[in-house]
Amino acid sequence: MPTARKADARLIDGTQIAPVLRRRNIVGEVLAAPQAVVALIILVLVTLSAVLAPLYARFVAHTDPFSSQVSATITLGGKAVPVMQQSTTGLKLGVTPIGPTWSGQYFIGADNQGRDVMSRLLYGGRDSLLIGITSAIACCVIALVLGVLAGYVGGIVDGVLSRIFDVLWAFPVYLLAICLSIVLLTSRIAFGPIVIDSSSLILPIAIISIIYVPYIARPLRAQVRSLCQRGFVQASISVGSSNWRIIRRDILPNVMPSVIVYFPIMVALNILIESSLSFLGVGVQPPNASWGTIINDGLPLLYTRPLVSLAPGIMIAVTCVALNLIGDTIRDVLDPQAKIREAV
Amino acid sequence: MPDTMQATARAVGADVALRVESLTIDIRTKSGVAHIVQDVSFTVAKGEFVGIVGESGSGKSMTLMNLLRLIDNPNLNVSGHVWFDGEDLLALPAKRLREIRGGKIAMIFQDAMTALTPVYTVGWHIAEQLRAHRALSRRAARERAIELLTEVGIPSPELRVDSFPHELSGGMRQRAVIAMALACDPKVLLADEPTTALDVTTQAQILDLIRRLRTVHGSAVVFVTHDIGVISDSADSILVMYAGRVVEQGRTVDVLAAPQHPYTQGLLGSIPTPGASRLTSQLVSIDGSAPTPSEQVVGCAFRPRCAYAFDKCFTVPALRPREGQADDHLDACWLQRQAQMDLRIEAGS
Amino acid sequence: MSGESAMTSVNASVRTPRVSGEELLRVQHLVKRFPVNHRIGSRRRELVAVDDVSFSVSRGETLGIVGESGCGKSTLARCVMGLERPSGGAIAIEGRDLTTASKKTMRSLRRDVQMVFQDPYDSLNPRRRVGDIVAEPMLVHGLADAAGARKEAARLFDVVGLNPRYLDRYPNEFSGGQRQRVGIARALAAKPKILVADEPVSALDVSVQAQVLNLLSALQREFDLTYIFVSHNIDVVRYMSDRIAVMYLGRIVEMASAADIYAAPQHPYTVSLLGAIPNNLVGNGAAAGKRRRRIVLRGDIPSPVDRPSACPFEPRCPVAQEICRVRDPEFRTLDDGRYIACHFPGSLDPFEA
Amino acid sequence: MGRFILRRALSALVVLFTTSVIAFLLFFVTPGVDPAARIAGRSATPATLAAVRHSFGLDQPLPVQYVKMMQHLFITRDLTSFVNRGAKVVPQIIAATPITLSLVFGTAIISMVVAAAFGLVSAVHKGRFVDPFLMALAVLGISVPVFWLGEIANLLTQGGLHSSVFSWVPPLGYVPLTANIGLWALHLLFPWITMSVLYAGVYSRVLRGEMITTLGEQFIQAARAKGISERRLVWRHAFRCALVPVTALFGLDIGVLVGGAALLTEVVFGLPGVGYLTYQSLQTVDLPMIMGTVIYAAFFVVLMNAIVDIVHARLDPRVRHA
Amino acid sequence: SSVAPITTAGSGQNGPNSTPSGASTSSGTSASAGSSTASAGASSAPAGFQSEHKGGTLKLLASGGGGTVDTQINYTNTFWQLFQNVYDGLVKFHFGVDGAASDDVVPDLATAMPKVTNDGKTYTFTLRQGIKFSNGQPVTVADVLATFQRLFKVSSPNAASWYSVLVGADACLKTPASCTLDGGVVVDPTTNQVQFNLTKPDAEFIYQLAVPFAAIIPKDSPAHDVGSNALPSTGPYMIKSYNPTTEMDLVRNPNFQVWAPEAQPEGYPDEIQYQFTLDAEAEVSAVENGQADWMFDPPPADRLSEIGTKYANQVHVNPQAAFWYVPLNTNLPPFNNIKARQAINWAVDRNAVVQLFGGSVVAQPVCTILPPGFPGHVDNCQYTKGGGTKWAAPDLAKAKELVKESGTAGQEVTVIAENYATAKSIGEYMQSLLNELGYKANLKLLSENVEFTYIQNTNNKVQLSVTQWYQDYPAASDFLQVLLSCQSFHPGSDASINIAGFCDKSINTQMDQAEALMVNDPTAGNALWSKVDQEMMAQSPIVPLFTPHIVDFLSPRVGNYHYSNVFFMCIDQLWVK
Ligand SMILES: Nc1ncnc2c1ncn2[C@@H]1O[C@H](COP(=O)(O)OP(=O)(O)OP(=O)(O)O)[C@@H](O)[C@H]1O
Ligand SMILES: Nc1ncnc2c1ncn2[C@@H]1O[C@H](COP(=O)(O)OP(=O)(O)OP(=O)(O)O)[C@@H](O)[C@H]1O
Ligand SMILES: [Mg+2]
Ligand SMILES: [Mg+2]
Repeated sequence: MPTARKADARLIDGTQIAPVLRRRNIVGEVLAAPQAVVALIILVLVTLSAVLAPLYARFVAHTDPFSSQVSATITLGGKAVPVMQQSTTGLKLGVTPIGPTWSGQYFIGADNQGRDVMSRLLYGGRDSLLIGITSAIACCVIALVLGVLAGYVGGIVDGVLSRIFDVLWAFPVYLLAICLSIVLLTSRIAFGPIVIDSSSLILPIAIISIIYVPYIARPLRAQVRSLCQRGFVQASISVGSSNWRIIRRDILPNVMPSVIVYFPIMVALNILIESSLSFLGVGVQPPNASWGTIINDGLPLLYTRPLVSLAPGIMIAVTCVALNLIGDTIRDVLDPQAKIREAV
Repeated sequence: MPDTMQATARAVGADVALRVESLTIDIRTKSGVAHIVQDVSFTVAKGEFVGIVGESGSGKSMTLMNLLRLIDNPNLNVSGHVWFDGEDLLALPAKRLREIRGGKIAMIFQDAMTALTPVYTVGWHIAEQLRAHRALSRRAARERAIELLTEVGIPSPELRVDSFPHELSGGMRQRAVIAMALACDPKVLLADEPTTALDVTTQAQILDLIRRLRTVHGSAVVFVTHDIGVISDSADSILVMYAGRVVEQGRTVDVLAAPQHPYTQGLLGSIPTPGASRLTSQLVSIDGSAPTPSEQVVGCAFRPRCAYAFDKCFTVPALRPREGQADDHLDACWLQRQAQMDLRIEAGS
Repeated sequence: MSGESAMTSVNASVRTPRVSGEELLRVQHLVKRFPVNHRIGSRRRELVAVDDVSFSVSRGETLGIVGESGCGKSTLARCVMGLERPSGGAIAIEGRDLTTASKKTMRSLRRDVQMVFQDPYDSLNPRRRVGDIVAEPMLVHGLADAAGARKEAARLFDVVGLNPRYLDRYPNEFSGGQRQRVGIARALAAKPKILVADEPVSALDVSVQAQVLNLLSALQREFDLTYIFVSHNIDVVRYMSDRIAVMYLGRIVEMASAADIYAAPQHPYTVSLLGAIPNNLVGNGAAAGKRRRRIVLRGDIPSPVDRPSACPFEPRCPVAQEICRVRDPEFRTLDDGRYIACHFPGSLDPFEA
Repeated sequence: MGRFILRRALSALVVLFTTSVIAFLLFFVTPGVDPAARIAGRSATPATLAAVRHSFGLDQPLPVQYVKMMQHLFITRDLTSFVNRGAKVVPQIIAATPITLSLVFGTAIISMVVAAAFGLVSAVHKGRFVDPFLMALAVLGISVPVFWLGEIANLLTQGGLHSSVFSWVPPLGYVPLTANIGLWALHLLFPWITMSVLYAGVYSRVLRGEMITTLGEQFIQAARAKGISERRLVWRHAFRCALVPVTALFGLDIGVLVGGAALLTEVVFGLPGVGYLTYQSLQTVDLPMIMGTVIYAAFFVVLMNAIVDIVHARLDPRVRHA
Repeated sequence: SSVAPITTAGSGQNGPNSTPSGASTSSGTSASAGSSTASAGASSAPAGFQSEHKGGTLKLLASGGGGTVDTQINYTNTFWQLFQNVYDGLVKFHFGVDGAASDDVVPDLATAMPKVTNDGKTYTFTLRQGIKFSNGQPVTVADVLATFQRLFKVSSPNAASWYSVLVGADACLKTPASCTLDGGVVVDPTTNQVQFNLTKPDAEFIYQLAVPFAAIIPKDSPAHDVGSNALPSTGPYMIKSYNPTTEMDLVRNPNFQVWAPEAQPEGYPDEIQYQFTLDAEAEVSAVENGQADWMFDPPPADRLSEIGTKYANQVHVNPQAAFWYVPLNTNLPPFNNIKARQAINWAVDRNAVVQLFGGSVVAQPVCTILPPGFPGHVDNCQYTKGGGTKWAAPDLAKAKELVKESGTAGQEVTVIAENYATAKSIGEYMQSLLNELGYKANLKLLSENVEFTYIQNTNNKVQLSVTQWYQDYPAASDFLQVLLSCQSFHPGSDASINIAGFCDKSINTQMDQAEALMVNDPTAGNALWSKVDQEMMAQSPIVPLFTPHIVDFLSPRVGNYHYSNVFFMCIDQLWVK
């Protein structure tokens, strides 16, 4: 006859009749998943290494990763070795940057400007993460505003916005991105006194955040539309709340989880997109370096110094795997039904 | 395990269609083990109509589903015995069990919409059921499907046989599901709230149908609902469940006439009787709500809501017959009969 | 039974409500149509959810609306709430027309009519504290400042039988019955004159239903509220209402005092509705000694899209005659003051011989 | 049906019109892209420049130019490239389409098969070892840049290992299916694999999710109660239903891919498909070609959207119902 | 994507293009020199053809087509090289020979080099008889006249700058559609004579007749760009099919007979296939693996050492008359300050840039505008550490001092470069260097198809860019006058090849004099050109970087490699058997 069950089981006594469910500890639930912890550790390490890039460049690599070092030499095993090595065999065609030294300077070799790839990789992490995160934020914010507007206001606003989403959607991602970049890179963009330079990171961020707006805004719009049919929104309307109040109190808090669910996956997607744009030559512009640009810089060296391209590619893959794992876990916790497009 | 229960079951002997012995269902969740069904035993005689009532979440569906081991969840732990034709369904190899599922014991689900695979036609569903147990050609299966649809009173069955579930109204869908369940002349029909999703008038149609078919096919029916009115209408005997346990069971007339457990009493009192008005009568309400399986109540699960709870209630009461009541009218309450009588007077029905 | 105050007041007395006779709400020829989402390949059609519905409700009265799923009960309620813009007809609250109201009048009208929603799980914003939810109407209508609203919310919690300690909890920490009480408290916060309750207990467990029904009855007495009570369960409607309107396919087919409807239903649909209730052994029908005639209706409620010009109940009606196939009966007043839309009222005996 | 088609066609027209106008305007706000300057030669005089501009009609007002361009694109279908003068846009796109189709449909088949296997096994064995293992692979698939993977594939198959392990790999490029089916497949093998890594990753995840949702539905238990085998249960009931939303999503992706989103793969593997054409025309800022490819892409996206809507409704009665 | 110095990936006609020049065209008046070479050529040729190597299919690769195949419009190295085997002018550069000889102009469709009369203003040719176009039509003087009229009708790229010297060209430029060239080109069907009348003597006219623009085409050719439908041709091959984005197929011209082997010898392969879909990286792999015979694009940097060692005997390296340079905008700060300009010239490490291009074997530092070996070139180096005539090392200290003196330090400078690997890396180098000199440098990479016009337009306010120039034909004016004269500066226009915006009155006058001198006294003329070169470099409007060499990478089965200075490798002379 069971009189007392497990000690930790919650007991209901006569005085408390409410089946009070405990408020959810979302962070705790996410962190309960081992893969999320691993992913988080990876992300922290990557972020840390990006943040500490200047220290590495200064104290380990002793180099400025943004200036050409074509005529530099380093001392290896007591011998002065040129960083850019002219071929000495056969027809003596071609110049090859130094390969991995696996120590201090030029840890994984140099690129075609003789720059230290390891330092650039760390610096590249900064721009990749920065672009990934800021454009994910920008995209989510834009999508949130437009999605809520379209879904809540409905009618003509919805029609127009939905058409805009359609157009953005029908415009193939790369086509749009390249078109925008060609325009933005070629023209000098000035909003009053603010002049955006082509080397500014704002450009790739703007491009990347625009192209994925419909991917988030559309489901958000649908979600807002269905929220509007939900009892509590109807209740707010019938109580006489203003639209703004309803949006702020009822709509936004309820769509935010979806946005949060989208976020890490968006960041991953943006990092991938940025690398693709860099591959097409319209991503991050020098002197900035993102992982994508480093891959691209490394492509002309692929057959001689594959590591220049391989290393940033691996960084991207690792970071995106981590982001996706976190995203998956958050989705499982917050909104298991969320349908997220992850294809490019 | 109350001996009386087994004694009753044994007494029925050859007439038993299905016997459930101390069915217990646990599920492992992230926050520990939830005891969903505890120690449920009952017997269904051949051709008998057994009604199971109880609050939402009291384990009615889980009980029914696990009789046929329908839930494929590695975290689920089912113990006890389900005797059918001398075999324990819970111990049967999968292949043998498959022959019984649908063939000898069929099931009707609550919401027919969710019980039919949305991408197949009604005819396909019935044919699949038939072909799983009978060697029938496609064409023969289809013909039989049309026959069955006619039998359950679906108008123009030749057309409806090719309809998708969503193309039918709720009542028609439920009929199609019943046709499917009847396809192989099962000995036992398990019905999990088959009318809850329906309108009163449609519900009346379906209940009528089930009653009629029972007489025609002679199947025993186990009927789950939380609407005591439905049970009172059709059931021979009744099983009242609360928080995973049976709190009262017996012949319907007996139980409804003299409910012994405070929960049963509350349940009966909380429904407005036909024609009653707030001006003339007061509903009995049971405060609070039922515990979820993850919330453990020490002792009797109803204790926190029970107006008569006393120290004895901190021990789980056994299901047993009471003096002055029919032998097969069992209840699980520590209260003396007198106190219960007081309660009924107070409820003033 | 419980120590909480509301329950005490419920038990206090069983009195006749003060129906003043003063008309509070008048609905005239209300029509609500919806464009039907075209399915692929279909032509554009309209669904008439509410079709030429007229009634009025007096102060302190409870009007029950009963009918099968999809007959337009909720739509009617939502129209009265101003949540849905009627396609035709007029709704007046104390003489002020809701359909033509200015934004400002609308706000005050909003205050006067409040709603209790069907699904207590759906009608509370899961991301807001229940205290804020209840305080909302007061803040919106400027009835109180933040502190005052909170105090009032605590009082309302007490009124609906919730512990004011729970004000800072989130809805998911409550059970269904408790949530429904929060919803009622919210509705009361605006100090409404009319409370529209759309199936307020259908989503609740049987044992909890009674809590809410009792509470609603008690509140009506306490605050002299006028109710429009919608349900598909005719017993529940009967229990709560003074008058009952029976709806079928967007129309009111019969309207009379609750007792009349029960004792002598005139419309065959009302008869079959009453007959379809599973017999309860505990109570034995209103007219003692007689058993209700059990009529199992054929078929289902027809589609409200493209409704025929004939009597919509005709295909299912056991006493239909030729004229029913031709003409839609008008809504008319019978001698005993009840309203009915049937060519042959009373032709179906509600009780077994 | 007629109405539906009309409505879809109208909204498609709006989308096509807007996209083409955007592309058109983007071109004209970009400095330095004047095709006349490039045609006129590197030491042209302003007079030549003017003559060339005139011969291109570039001295006319923008709306006139737009209308003319559309006229040439759709009515006379003889719009010619600014850069490759004489290369007609429409035939160019038509010639490139089979290549993109080969790439996309091959990828579709491979990735669907892999995704089906992964998603199904994962969902059915949820909670066992294979599930996280397969899903880890899937996550990896969606986390690797496609072009990078392609370049690595090329490095391996065309570079150092070509003389040993990969001597059977043909050079990059395309061989028409009609010319030699074996060579066609061989040329497309690595592009297929590369793209499939991404899409198999995406879809095995989607499919797994759908399968788990479906397996949790009541109709699965209802079907089990019929006494059918688990195998039939998984395939005929769960998989068939889970496939519906996946197919819808995949249809959209195919639209986008056929429309030119396979650009990176085509560029990396030197497949002269539509994506490649798009890339080239963007690189050379060749307005007529850009217009052609933009409209083509938008057309496919819009078309696939419509097809998906119809097919989805056919496949999934639930959609029709809603 | 590719390192192509000129055009790649379908880049259009705009590519600066080239006609090589004899390192040595130093003899007397071009006309007489021409005719003497012609007779010499006529006496040599046909014995060379080795028919045992005839046949087979030659497979060529390029990362993009050359655009239109209209000979009068196409202005790309890709196709000018190919046109040598397809089309013929009245005269042509000596074909199928290496070195200096390939700079000579020899008669082709004309029976001999022209008679030059009227103070160098009238050129008279006699057209050969019995030659047929690939479509079977005979070549007549009417075709010649139509050819030159059509140049104007289709607004041929250099019609205004080269052929405007013809009498009647003005009217043609004004209203191209009704161009008759009345008095400019006079033909006589009875004598088969063609007479060109110039408005002034022009030493370069004979070269301008030898390039594909002046190739003779049928008189009924449409008066618009024929795009991908090649015009009928006279050479040993004809273009059977052409898809600008994928491939071109050349087959033997059935009507071809050898008539002037030094100008148009018989070709070896039966068929020439040109594929345009691979990038340079893939092209190398394809040639290495023997799947193709030759690649047009320069091999990418990472493959150079590999092909230079493993495939050394399949590689040919040849100089080009071209240079990479950095125009400094003399009208915009900071480079409107001569000291700032000179500072850059002092600072640029040409060796570093050469490294970026692929090392000293494939490029050679330069200090002058005229490339080494070009008419008028004299070794001289104003900006090298320690002085001397050859570039030795940069002088950063001096550069920094000049920057300081100029007071321009700290200003923002945007470097514009093309976005393919080599150009990009040079751009990055320039940016890095400018930063080192104390400027705030930005780098803007543009599509190679946009960059060249973009940097020309003054509206875009380009301060400093990286670009290249290739000769059209061996004449100093093709560099100095074209690139840095007042006439070639057109503010606000996309066609303003004087990117530096440099306009110095006295230097301009000297250039006019030099041009005039070239007609009768090329030696004096070239001397003056070299002086102009020095004076320009003193002003430092541009920074010459290096002169690139061309690397031809062939499959092992290919033989009989010949490199013509003017049009590079002679394609149809290759053996594949
Ligand atoms: N997979 C599961 N994991 C955890 N708990 C579960 C699971 N499935 C069911 N339960 C719990 O088991 C209990 C019994 O569920 P069951 O469906 O049998 O109730 P029921 O009596 O049929 O209720 P209803 O009337 O709502 O159908 C419920 O409290 C439910 O929450
Ligand atoms: N927004 C809407 N758009 C289209 N049709 C609607 C809409 N709202 C309601 N309807 C339709 O109007 C009819 C009446 O609906 P309503 O919700 O009022 O019925 P009900 O009587 O409340 O039914 P239930 O008992 O199921 O709640 C139904 O057929 C419904 O499908
Ligand atoms: Mg259940
Ligand atoms: Mg409703």
